[in-house]
Amino acid sequence: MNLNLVIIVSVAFAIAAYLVSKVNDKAGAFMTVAGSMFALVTVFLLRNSIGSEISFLYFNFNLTVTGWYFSLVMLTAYSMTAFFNPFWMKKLIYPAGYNFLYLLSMAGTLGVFFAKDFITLFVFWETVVWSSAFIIQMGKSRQAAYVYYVISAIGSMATLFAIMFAYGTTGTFVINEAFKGLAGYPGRAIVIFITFIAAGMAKIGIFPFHVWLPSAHGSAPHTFSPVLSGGLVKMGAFVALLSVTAFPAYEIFKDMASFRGIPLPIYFMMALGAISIVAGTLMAIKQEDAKKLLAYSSVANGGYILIGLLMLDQVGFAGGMMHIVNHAVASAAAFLSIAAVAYRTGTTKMSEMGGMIHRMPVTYLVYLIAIISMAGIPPMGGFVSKWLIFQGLADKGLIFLATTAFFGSIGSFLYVFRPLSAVFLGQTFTRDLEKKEVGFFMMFPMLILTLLSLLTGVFPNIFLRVVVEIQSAFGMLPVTLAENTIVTSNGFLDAFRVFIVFGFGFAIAFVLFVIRRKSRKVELMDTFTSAEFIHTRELLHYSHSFYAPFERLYEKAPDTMKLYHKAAVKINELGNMAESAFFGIRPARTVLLVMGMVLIVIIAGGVL
Amino acid sequence: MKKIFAGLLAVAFGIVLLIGISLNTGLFGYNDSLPEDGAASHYISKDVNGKTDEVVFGETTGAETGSANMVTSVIANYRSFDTLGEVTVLFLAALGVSLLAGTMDKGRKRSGSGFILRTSARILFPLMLVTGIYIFTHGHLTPGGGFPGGSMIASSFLLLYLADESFRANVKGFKVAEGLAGTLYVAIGIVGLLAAGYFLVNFLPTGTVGNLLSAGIIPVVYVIIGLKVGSEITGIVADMFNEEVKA
Amino acid sequence: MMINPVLLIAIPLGLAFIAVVFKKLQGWILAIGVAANAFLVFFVEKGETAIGGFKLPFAISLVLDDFSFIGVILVNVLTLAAVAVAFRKTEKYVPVILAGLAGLNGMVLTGDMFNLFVFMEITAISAYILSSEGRKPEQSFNYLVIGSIGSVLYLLGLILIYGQTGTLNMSLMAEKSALIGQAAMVLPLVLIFAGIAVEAKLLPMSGWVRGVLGNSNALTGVMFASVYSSAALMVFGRVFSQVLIPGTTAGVIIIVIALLTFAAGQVSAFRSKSLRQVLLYSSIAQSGLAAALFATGFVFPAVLVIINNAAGKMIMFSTAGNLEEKYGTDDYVGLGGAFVRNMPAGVAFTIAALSLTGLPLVFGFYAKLNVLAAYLNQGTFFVPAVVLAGTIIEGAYFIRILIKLWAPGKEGEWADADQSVGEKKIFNPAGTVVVILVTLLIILSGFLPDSVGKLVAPGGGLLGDEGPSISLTMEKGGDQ
Amino acid sequence: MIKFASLLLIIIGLYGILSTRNVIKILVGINVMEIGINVFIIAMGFVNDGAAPILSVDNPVNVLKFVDPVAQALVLTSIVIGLGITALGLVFARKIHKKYGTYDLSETGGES
Repeated sequence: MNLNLVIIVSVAFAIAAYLVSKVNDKAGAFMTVAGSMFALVTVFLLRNSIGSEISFLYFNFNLTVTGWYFSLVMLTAYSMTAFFNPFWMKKLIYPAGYNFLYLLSMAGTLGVFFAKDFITLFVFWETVVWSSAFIIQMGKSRQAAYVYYVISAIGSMATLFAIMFAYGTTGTFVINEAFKGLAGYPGRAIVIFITFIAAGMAKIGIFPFHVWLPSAHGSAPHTFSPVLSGGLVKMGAFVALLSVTAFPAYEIFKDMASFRGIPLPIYFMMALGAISIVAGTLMAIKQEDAKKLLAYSSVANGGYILIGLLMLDQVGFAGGMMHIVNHAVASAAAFLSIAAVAYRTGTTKMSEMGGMIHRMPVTYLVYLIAIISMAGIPPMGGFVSKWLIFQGLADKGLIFLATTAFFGSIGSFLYVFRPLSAVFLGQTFTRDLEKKEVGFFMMFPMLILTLLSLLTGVFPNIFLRVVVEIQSAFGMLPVTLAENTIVTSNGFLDAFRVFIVFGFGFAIAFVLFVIRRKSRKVELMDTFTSAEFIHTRELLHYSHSFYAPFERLYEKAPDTMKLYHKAAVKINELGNMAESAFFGIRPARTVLLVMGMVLIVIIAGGVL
Repeated sequence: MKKIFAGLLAVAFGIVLLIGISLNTGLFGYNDSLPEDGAASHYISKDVNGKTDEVVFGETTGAETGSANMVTSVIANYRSFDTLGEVTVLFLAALGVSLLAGTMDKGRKRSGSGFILRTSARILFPLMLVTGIYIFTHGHLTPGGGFPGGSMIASSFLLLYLADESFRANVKGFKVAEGLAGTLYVAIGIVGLLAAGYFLVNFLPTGTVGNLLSAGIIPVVYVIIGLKVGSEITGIVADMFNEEVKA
Repeated sequence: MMINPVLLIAIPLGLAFIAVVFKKLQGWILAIGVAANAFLVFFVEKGETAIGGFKLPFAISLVLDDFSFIGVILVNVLTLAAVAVAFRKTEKYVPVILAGLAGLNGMVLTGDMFNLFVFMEITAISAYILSSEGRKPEQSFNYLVIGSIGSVLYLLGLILIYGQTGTLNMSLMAEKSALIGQAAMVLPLVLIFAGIAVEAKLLPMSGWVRGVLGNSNALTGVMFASVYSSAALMVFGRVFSQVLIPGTTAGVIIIVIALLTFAAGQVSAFRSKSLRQVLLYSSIAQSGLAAALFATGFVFPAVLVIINNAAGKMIMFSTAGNLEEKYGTDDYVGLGGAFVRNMPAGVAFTIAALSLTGLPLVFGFYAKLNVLAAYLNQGTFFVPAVVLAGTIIEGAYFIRILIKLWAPGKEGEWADADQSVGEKKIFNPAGTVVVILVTLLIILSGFLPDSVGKLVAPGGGLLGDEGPSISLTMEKGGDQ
Repeated sequence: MIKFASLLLIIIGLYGILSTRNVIKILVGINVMEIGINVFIIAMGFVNDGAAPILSVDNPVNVLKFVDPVAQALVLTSIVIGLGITALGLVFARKIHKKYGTYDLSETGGES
């Protein structure tokens, strides 16, 4: 099976899913499971043919280990999430369209990761953008799809500009060659670098492009949010990766002013990543909606990935690559568990739920492990990757970035536990007392993702070996791996040993919990109210405005969305002006005014 | 204020035109002669298709276009395609008038006119008609042609409209005449295409320059144009008067 | 068998005259005429054909080269499409449409500057009459006034050049006017620009567009936005890249005006709330882009932009016109979910919007790439930046409409089919077929861009331009 | 001199179009402008001491001192086109009058 066939069959699956869904939408949704599992398995098997090239129509593909790595991450998110699709068909306005676009966007991501030239990359990239925009609109917010598309368009048009500009300069689209000749044009190189990375930044949700994530992730159909956060965001990471590898940014900018060995343009991007970490963390803390909260956590995690990748060194880069897997798995699992809860309760607002641990223990466990990974606590994968990134930052002495990274890490403790406590712990709402755990078909993908989280945490070397290959392919010094340990200049990490220690700790805690269980079950709203009638019960939910005192510290922080809004208003005003000036009620006068002015200019210019 | 602004704009535009034209051809004075190899010279000496002997009125036969009136030869032969387009413009305008006027209600009542006016109009009417026909049949010899002739026919009808409130032209008949004349014009072109391989080619013998029966298809075309223009303008006039309100 | 190109003009013209006589048969005459033209256009003979049997360059001629071939195909096929989509609306206008078709073919084909004027007037008058369908006589009148000013200016410019060159034939005029000094050519050039700009919807003369296209229906919308403007832009291309090649000063001014048209169109579309208004401003913007390309000398990308715009606007304006007729509004906020039960129309509209925005997998992407590559190969990067910024705005307003029409429902709730405005069918069966065919063409050509490039410019280039600025099918290792 | 006068006509026509919103007056303005252009074309085609380009008994041969017949043909075409446009404009004027009861465009209410 070659790559062309994988893509073509995926598209065929998409069309088949569409047609089947027209008859029976649930059956069509199962087609998406089949299609994405097919792609996952076949791409996994492509491991042996890495290095081969193949063309189709005007698309050229190149099977690199990087692409393989990324697409497996992506397909994991897609295929695992697909298991949820059959249960959400009734909620969707276009079940058939959803299934079609789901698989189409999946096929698109494959094209992105294996693209050999920029045209292929861009074509598939945009296909993913518009197909996912049409999926998002089926969810809870139309505005979200709009914002998503516009931000993506800003990024991708900038990238297109960079691609075409490089083409105009060097005359080729081939990814590995197009940027090579730019060293002679430092001025152009900076413009191209910044515009090229824009699409990646928009997709990862790096400040100032992060505004689309909360609304899109938060409002997309519950079955698509995991894909968006776990998968599509990683496409941005891929472009960011290209910007330092295919665009040999370090080589091209090596003569420029630099900060601790990092050329300023790259440092600037990393600083943006750091800002996203801070902004994402702070905003996540504020959220009342579990999905929005997770969306902002994606912003912060995107920052880690960007910083890690842009370091392009032995350790930090490996951390970034590793974090891609970890965040994809953990974030998909977290979103899926929230989706599972929403499947039963019909809401994602934290203050409307509680005590779901009694009703949905497995889902609880899935979420718990996912957030442990996201917060970077051992023994889950997130710890390993963040550890590597910190090592890299510390090695280079990048104080500012390291500080923000630590800040984000600590901040993530603050927010990831909020949904945990609000949704799963505490007392169960009366109306939710009869709710059951989701069926096995939905539980299965969540468990797989949980196991993957554990796997990345306990045996990270399985994944890091691929990263080593990637690093060698780009000519970097690969991260040093021993049998079970990761060795860096500051020390080493034996993840398995960490797991044993933490496992032991968990075990003790669990034993204590079981032995000394002293709790009384009460109604959630069983509060003393002085006989006052409670109008809005949610306000009394203990998770409501949980961090209010802390939030007050930064409530005046500027809202980036307002900037975009202002820009839109400005364009609108410009439109009003243009319309009344050029297309207004006195056309004859406009004609003459413009013509007269032009003629005067010309003739004055011609005579003088 | 508005008017001053308009005036300033117009004057500014005029000044610009003035400068532009003076840069171009100059505002004063005329050419001393037509450009030697320009289209006009060739049209005048009738040697577009190759050098020929000098054309002499009343003697030359079989010139490439046999019209003594060079403007006519340009209109109805060299640039006959333009004229076809021009006729189409008029046709469309007439059509537009009848389409749009047809949807309006009856026009105002016209005031009656006196006996003298009516009678003299009736006397003038055939005279004008005949003059019009004369003008377009002699278009290749004398100043005039299909358009002036047609307009004259139309103005004869206009006269009747103005003078006699009970007069009604048969608009339908004009429509048919107009359509047929147009079709004939195109048909002549296509016949030329089939006969000689060129659209609107002058496929009839051109005769002696200066004779009434000369210049090949030019008189034919001019008759057609005359009829067409006459019926079209009359149609426009009739529609404007709104005598025939669509049922 | 190859036929004489003049038949493309003569047949509809003759039928237009006949249609006046045989009123009862008008429907048939229109169908036959339009279909015959759309069929015959593929068999016309290439080359320069003289009219009247006189020698060139003194006879009026019709020039059918690769460039005008695209023009006549666009004109005739799209007219057929427009008539098929809105056949019911044509009954009053049969001779007008036929004569207009003849005029459009003449405009695109003619090789004579004055003949061009005549055909432009035929087209314009048919357009004035068609615009009266909008039931806003003051808007039609505005159109007429601007059109007449334009034609007067054109004539003035033309006669100035005639006075200097002594010829009206395009190729001879091109030769001779190249010898005239730039300063003397500036005024005629700008005047002629103004004349052509009316139908091409370029800036100083585009004041009529809002009033006329904003009140268009499925027939007139398609005719104005896709057929007429394509023909006018092709003429623009012919005149300004072959006959009167603008010198530096005039060239820059024309490019600036064209880009201003592009920008003004895009921002005005962004602010508009009515579907047809968005579309008409988008048409203005596309015209501006095509004109800028022509004026810079990039004929091939400009032609791609024209084709893309014509196909896309055909679908979109027929949809918009029908929506307005069925639901009585074309404020797109009030049309939420109109596509829910109109899958084919919705998909066609979506594909057209994607193509106009220049997104991949459809034809528009190839056009956009060529536009960008043409400028960037030349080393200009200001224009591509403007174009891409425009594309972002364009994408924004189109996606806003698409989302509105596809996904009804309150903010904060899942999209819900029950919230849609209604279930009325947008197209009649014939219209659906036509629209689907055009959509399929857009998609197909998106997959085979280089073959399309070869179809558009078989000889590699058009009017002395280099042809495709970019090749997407790269053989091994790049396309140097 | 005639050229100058024709330019003056064009300017007057323009002024007419710009200064008023009365439909009929605008049409008159357009007509004046067209006449200006036509006169200009004729002036462009004029040759010093030129004769009317018609062969006749008095003037039997071509002496290359005829004025330009092409310009005259063009003017004829242009006049006819102007006539068509004026006719159409007048009908629009009547429709405007019927719809709004006025010939003044500024009283026809909103745009679009």
